[in-house]
Amino acid sequence: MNAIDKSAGLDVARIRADFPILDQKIRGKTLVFLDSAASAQKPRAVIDAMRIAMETQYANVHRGLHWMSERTTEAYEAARDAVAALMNAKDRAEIVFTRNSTEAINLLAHSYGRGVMKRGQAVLISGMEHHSNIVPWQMLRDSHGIELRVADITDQGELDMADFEAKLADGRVGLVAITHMSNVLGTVTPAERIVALAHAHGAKVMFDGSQAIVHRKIDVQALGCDFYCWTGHKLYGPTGIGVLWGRRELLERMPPFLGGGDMISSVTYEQSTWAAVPHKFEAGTPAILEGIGLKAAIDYVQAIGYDAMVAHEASLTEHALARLASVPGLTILGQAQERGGVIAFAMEKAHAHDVATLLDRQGIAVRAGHHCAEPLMRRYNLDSTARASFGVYTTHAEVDALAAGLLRVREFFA
Amino acid sequence: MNAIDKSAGLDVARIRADFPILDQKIRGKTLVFLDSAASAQKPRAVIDAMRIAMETQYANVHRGLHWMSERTTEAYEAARDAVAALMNAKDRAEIVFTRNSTEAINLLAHSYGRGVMKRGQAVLISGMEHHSNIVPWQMLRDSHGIELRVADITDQGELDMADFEAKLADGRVGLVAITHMSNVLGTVTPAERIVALAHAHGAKVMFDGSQAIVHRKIDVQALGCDFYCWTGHKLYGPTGIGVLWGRRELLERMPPFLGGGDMISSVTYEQSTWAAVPHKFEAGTPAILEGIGLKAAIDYVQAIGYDAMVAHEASLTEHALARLASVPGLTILGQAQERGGVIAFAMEKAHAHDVATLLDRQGIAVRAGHHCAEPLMRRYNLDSTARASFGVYTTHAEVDALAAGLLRVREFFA
Amino acid sequence: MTPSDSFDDLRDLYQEVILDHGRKPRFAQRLETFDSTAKGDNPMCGDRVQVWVKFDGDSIGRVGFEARGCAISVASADLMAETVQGRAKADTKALFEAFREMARTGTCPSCDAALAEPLERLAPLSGVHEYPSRVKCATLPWHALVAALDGSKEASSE
Amino acid sequence: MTPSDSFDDLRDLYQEVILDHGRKPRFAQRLETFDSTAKGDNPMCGDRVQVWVKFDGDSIGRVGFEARGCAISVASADLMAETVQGRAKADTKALFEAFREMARTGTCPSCDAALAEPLERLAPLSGVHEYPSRVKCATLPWHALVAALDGSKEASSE
Ligand SMILES: Cc1ncc(COP(=O)(O)O)c(C=O)c1O
Ligand SMILES: Cc1ncc(COP(=O)(O)O)c(C=O)c1O
Repeated sequence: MNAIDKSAGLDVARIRADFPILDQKIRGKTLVFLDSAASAQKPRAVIDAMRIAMETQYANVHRGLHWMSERTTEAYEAARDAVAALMNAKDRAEIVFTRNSTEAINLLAHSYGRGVMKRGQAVLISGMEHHSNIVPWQMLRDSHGIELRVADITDQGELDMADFEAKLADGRVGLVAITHMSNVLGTVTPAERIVALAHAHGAKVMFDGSQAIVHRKIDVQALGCDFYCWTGHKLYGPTGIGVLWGRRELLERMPPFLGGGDMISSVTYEQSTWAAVPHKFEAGTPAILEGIGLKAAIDYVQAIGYDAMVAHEASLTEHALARLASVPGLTILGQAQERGGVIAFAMEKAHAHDVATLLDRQGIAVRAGHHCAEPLMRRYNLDSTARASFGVYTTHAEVDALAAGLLRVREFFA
Repeated sequence: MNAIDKSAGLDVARIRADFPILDQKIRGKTLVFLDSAASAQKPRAVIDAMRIAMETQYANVHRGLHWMSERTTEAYEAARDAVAALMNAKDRAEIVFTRNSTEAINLLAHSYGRGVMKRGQAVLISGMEHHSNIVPWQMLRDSHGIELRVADITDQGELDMADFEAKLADGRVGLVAITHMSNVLGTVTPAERIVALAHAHGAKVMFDGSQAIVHRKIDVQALGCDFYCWTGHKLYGPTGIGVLWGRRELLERMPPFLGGGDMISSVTYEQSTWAAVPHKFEAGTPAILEGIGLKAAIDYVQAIGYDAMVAHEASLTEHALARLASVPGLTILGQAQERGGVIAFAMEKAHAHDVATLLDRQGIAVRAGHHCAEPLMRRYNLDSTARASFGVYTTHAEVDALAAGLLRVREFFA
Repeated sequence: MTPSDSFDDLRDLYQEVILDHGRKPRFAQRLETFDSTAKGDNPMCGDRVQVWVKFDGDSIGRVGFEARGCAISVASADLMAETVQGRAKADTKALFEAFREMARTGTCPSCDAALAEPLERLAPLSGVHEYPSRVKCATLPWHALVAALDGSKEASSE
Repeated sequence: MTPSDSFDDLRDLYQEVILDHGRKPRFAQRLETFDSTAKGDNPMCGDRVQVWVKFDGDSIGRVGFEARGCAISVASADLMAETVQGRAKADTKALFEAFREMARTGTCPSCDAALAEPLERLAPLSGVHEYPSRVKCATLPWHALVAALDGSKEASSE
C-alpha cells in the first residue's frame, strides 16, 4: 500500500483492517482480491451484526408479539429505512426486498410487465446488459407479446443515444430497462438523459444499479427514474437480499408477484386481498438476517462516505488503465468517458481462463468468462475476457501486482 | 430442566449449550422460547459456518476460477449434497434452492402450474393449509383457469379422507398440494395414503414440509411423492434459503421460473437456452452464505439424529397436552392421532394477543394470531389463537413454565 | 382477585384501568341516532371496530362503538369514547396525533399543553409502545373515529 | 524464455507439455476421411471442440480435432488424440472414466493396471483437480470423442 491510497481521503489501511478475509495467503501468495464486481467482501460490522442477531434476539418477524420478535422486526424494518435513506426514496414503503437484483427485475417483468403493460408495447434494453436484465424480458416477450428492443452501444462502449432515441420514437416503449453501470465495460450510462428521453416518449425507466450502487451515490428522486434495483452482496452486504425501489403509485398499481404469508390482508378460498406496499411484494418469511446484515453494510458505507469511495475508485481506475496499457498485447474492453472501477481485458495468444488461473497461482483473484453478458461479448467478437474490479479496500499496490502478474503470464505464454 | 429431558436419548442440557441465544433474560425473566414453529433458533455451528465463510473464503460462486470462488462453490454445492442426503433424493440435481417454502411453492405454481398443467385441470389442497400453500394456487386459478379444490378436514383436525378421495374422483386434479404437517393443529397428514390415492387418480403430489422437516425424517423416495418443499430457517438454519425437491424428469419438463444469470446455457437476443437442472431454476447470485449455513444446520441435526429428536418431541408434546388440559378454560385446537410439537390454543375470556403479551412479560415467547391460516381459523370459528411450539432445545420445565404462566394469565383476567 | 402485587410484572402494560375498561366498557354500544359512523379493520390480527358519533354543534356529543379484539383495543375504544365526549370536533385530530405519538414512543414531549388533560386520561395505554405490533390495537378505534369525522366509511389502516 | 525456475509457481498446473500441446497441437485438424464426428460445447466458458475419428477395424485409427478454448482444453484434446490412437475402441470409454477420475481428484487409485501406461501420458493434466471449474476444460474433448464412438452428434455436457 502506498501513500496514494490516502490521498483521496480514504485511509485504505484502516479500511482493510475491517475486512478479516483480506489478510491471508492464497496458494502461498498474498491475496490480491480483484473480483469485487462479482461480489464484495464483508466488513467485520456485517459479520458481527448477523452473528449478534442470531446470538441475542433472533425470531421470525411481523406479528410476533414477543420480545425477540418485536426486536427482530424493528431491526429488519430498520434496514428498509436505511435503504430508503441511502437511495433518497420519498417513502420507506417504496423499498421492496428481494433475493437479489435478478429477482427484482423478474418481479418487475412479472408484475409490471404482465400486470400493467399491454400486449404490443415494448421494453427497451441496451447492448451492454447483464443476462439478468435480458432474460426476464425475453420471457415476458415470449409469454406476453411484449416486444424486446435493444439500443446499440458504440465501439467505445457507450450507449448510442441516437439509436436509443430512435427506438423510443414510435411511442410504443412502455419501459426502458437499462444498466446504470456495465459490469463488463465499467461504463456509467447517462441516467438523467435516459430518463428525460424515455419520459418524453411515454416510457417508464428502470435502472439496473447492481454495479452503480457501489460506485455512485444514488438519489432516485434526482435521477427521476421510476424503478431502481440493486443487490446487497455487491455493496459489502450478505447474499440473499436485494432491493427494488419503485415509485409508490406505480407499486400500488402493480399486482403481487409471489403469493403466500405476509403479503396478504385477508384470505378466503374465494378471494384474497393484498397487504399494502411494500409487503404486498414480500411473500413468506423474509431474508431477516440478511436485512440486518445489509443495514450494517449501508451504515458502514455511509460512514466512509460516497465522495471518498468514488474518489478512491477514480484514482485506482486511472492508475489501472495506465498500468495495464503498459502490458504488451493487452486490450481493454470499452473506453467510456464516464466509467467505474471495473476493467475487462483480453490478452493476445492467451485465453482468458488461462490468464485467470495463472493470476490465481500468484494470489491474484480476477474473474474470467462472459460475465453473464454474452450478447455484449459477441458485440466485440469475443467469447470471454478476464476482469479486474475494485472495492473500497483495493490498493494501488494491488493494481501494480495485477500488472506485474499479467506481464509474467504474457512471458509464460510467449 | 429435569431428568425426563434425558430419557429420550437426547441430552437437552448439552444441546442448549449449543444455542447461545437461549441463555438470557427477557424483561428480567428467564427466556422460555416456544416459537420454534415460526422460526427456530440457530446453533453455534450455523453461526460459525457463516462467519467463517465471510472471514476466510467468501466469493461469488460458479465460474470464479480463483481459489476463494472455487472453495465457496464447493461449500455451496456441498449444501445441495447435504439436502439430497437428508431427504434421500435420488439425485442431487433434484434439489432446487429457493428463498423459502413460499417461493418454492410459487415456483411450482408458475413453472408446473402455468408451464405443464392445462386449463381445466385442478389443484387440490386441504382445509388446513398455510397461506403460502393457498394464495399461489389462487393466483394460478385466476390467471390460468386452473380450478382450486379444497379437501375438508374433520373436527379433530385430520384430513377427511373420504372428501379427499371424492375430490380426486373425476380425474381432473393434476396436482395435490398439501401440508405434511399443519403449523396450527400439529397434525401430520397420512402422506403415503395421499400419494397412493393421488397417483391412482393421475395427480402428482407436492408436500409442504415446512413443519414436517423439523419433526420427521423425510425420505422422498419412500413417500413416493413428486415434489417436496421446506424452509431452512425452521430447521435451525439461516433465513433466506428454502428447498424445492422434485423428481428429475418433472423438473426437466418444467420451464424456468426466474430468468437471469446462472440459469442459462446461452443467451442471444433472439433466444436463450437453459442450464441443466437444478441451475435452470436458480437465477442470479444464489443465497451462498445461507447455503453454507444450511449445510451446518443439517449436519447438526443429523448428528443429533431424527430418532432422538422425534422421541424428545413426542415426549414434550404428550407432557404439554396433559399440562395444558389442567388450565381451566383453555381449548386446544385439533386432536389428531399423528401430531407434532405444535399446539394452538384459545383461552376463554382472554384474547390470544393479550395472552401472548402477558406470557411475554413472564419471559415466555409464543405466537398469536391467525398463523397465516385464516381459512383454518374460520373453520373453527376463531379469529386467532396462541401457539406454543417446540424445538430440540425445549425442556419439559419450559412446558411447565408455560402452563404456570397461563394459569397466571387466567387469574389475571378473572 | 389475588393481591395486586403478585401481578406486578404483568401490570405495567395491563394497568387496572385497562383491564377494567377492557372487561366492562361503558361505551360499547351502537348509537340509536347518530350523525356518522365508520369501521376500522386490522386484518393482520383480526381486530375489528365500528364507531358511531352523534354531534352536538361543533362538538362531539356522544360516541359508541362495537369492537371485536383484544383488551387493549377495547379499552382504547372505551377510553377514547370517554375522552372525546364533549370536545370540539376540530381538536380531535390533534388529540389523535398526540395519542398516536404517545402509543408509539411512550410520551409526547412536543404535544400541545392544551392536550395535557385528555392525554393524561389516555396515558394508561402508553405502555404499548414497548410492543410495536400492538400499537395498532390501541390506535385502531381512533382511526375509525377520525374516518367518521371525515365522513369516510372505512378507516385507512396504518 | 526466462529460465523455468522463475515460473515454478505457475508450472504445477501448466506443465511444459501442456503449454507445448496447447500452443502447437499435433492433431488439430479436420480429417479428410472419417467414420464419425461429434461436437462438444461448454457454454459456461465458451469452449467448443469437434472431434473426427477414423477407425481401423476395432481400433481407433486416427483422431483429429478443432478446438476453440483455453490451453488446457486444446492440450487435453491433443494428448487425447495422441493417446487413443491405435487403442481398441472398446477400451476408450474405460480410459475416459479413468482420466475423468484423475482430472477430478488428481489420481485414480482404483484404475485398472492396464490403463497405467496411457494414464501416465495424460498425467500432466491431473493438476486441474485443484480447479473444479476447469475440470470440464480437460474432459470436454473426451466427451466429444465418446459421443463420436457412440454415434451421437453432440456430447452431453456434464
Ligand atoms: C406449513 C407451513 N407452510 C409454509 C410456511 C412458509 O414458510 P416460509 O415463510 O419460510 O416461506 C410455513 C411457515 O411459516 C409453514 O408452517
Ligand atoms: C449489472 C448487473 N446486473 C445484474 C446483476 C445480477 O446481480 P445478482 O446476481 O445479485 O442478482 C449483476 C451482478 O452479477 C450485475 O453486475
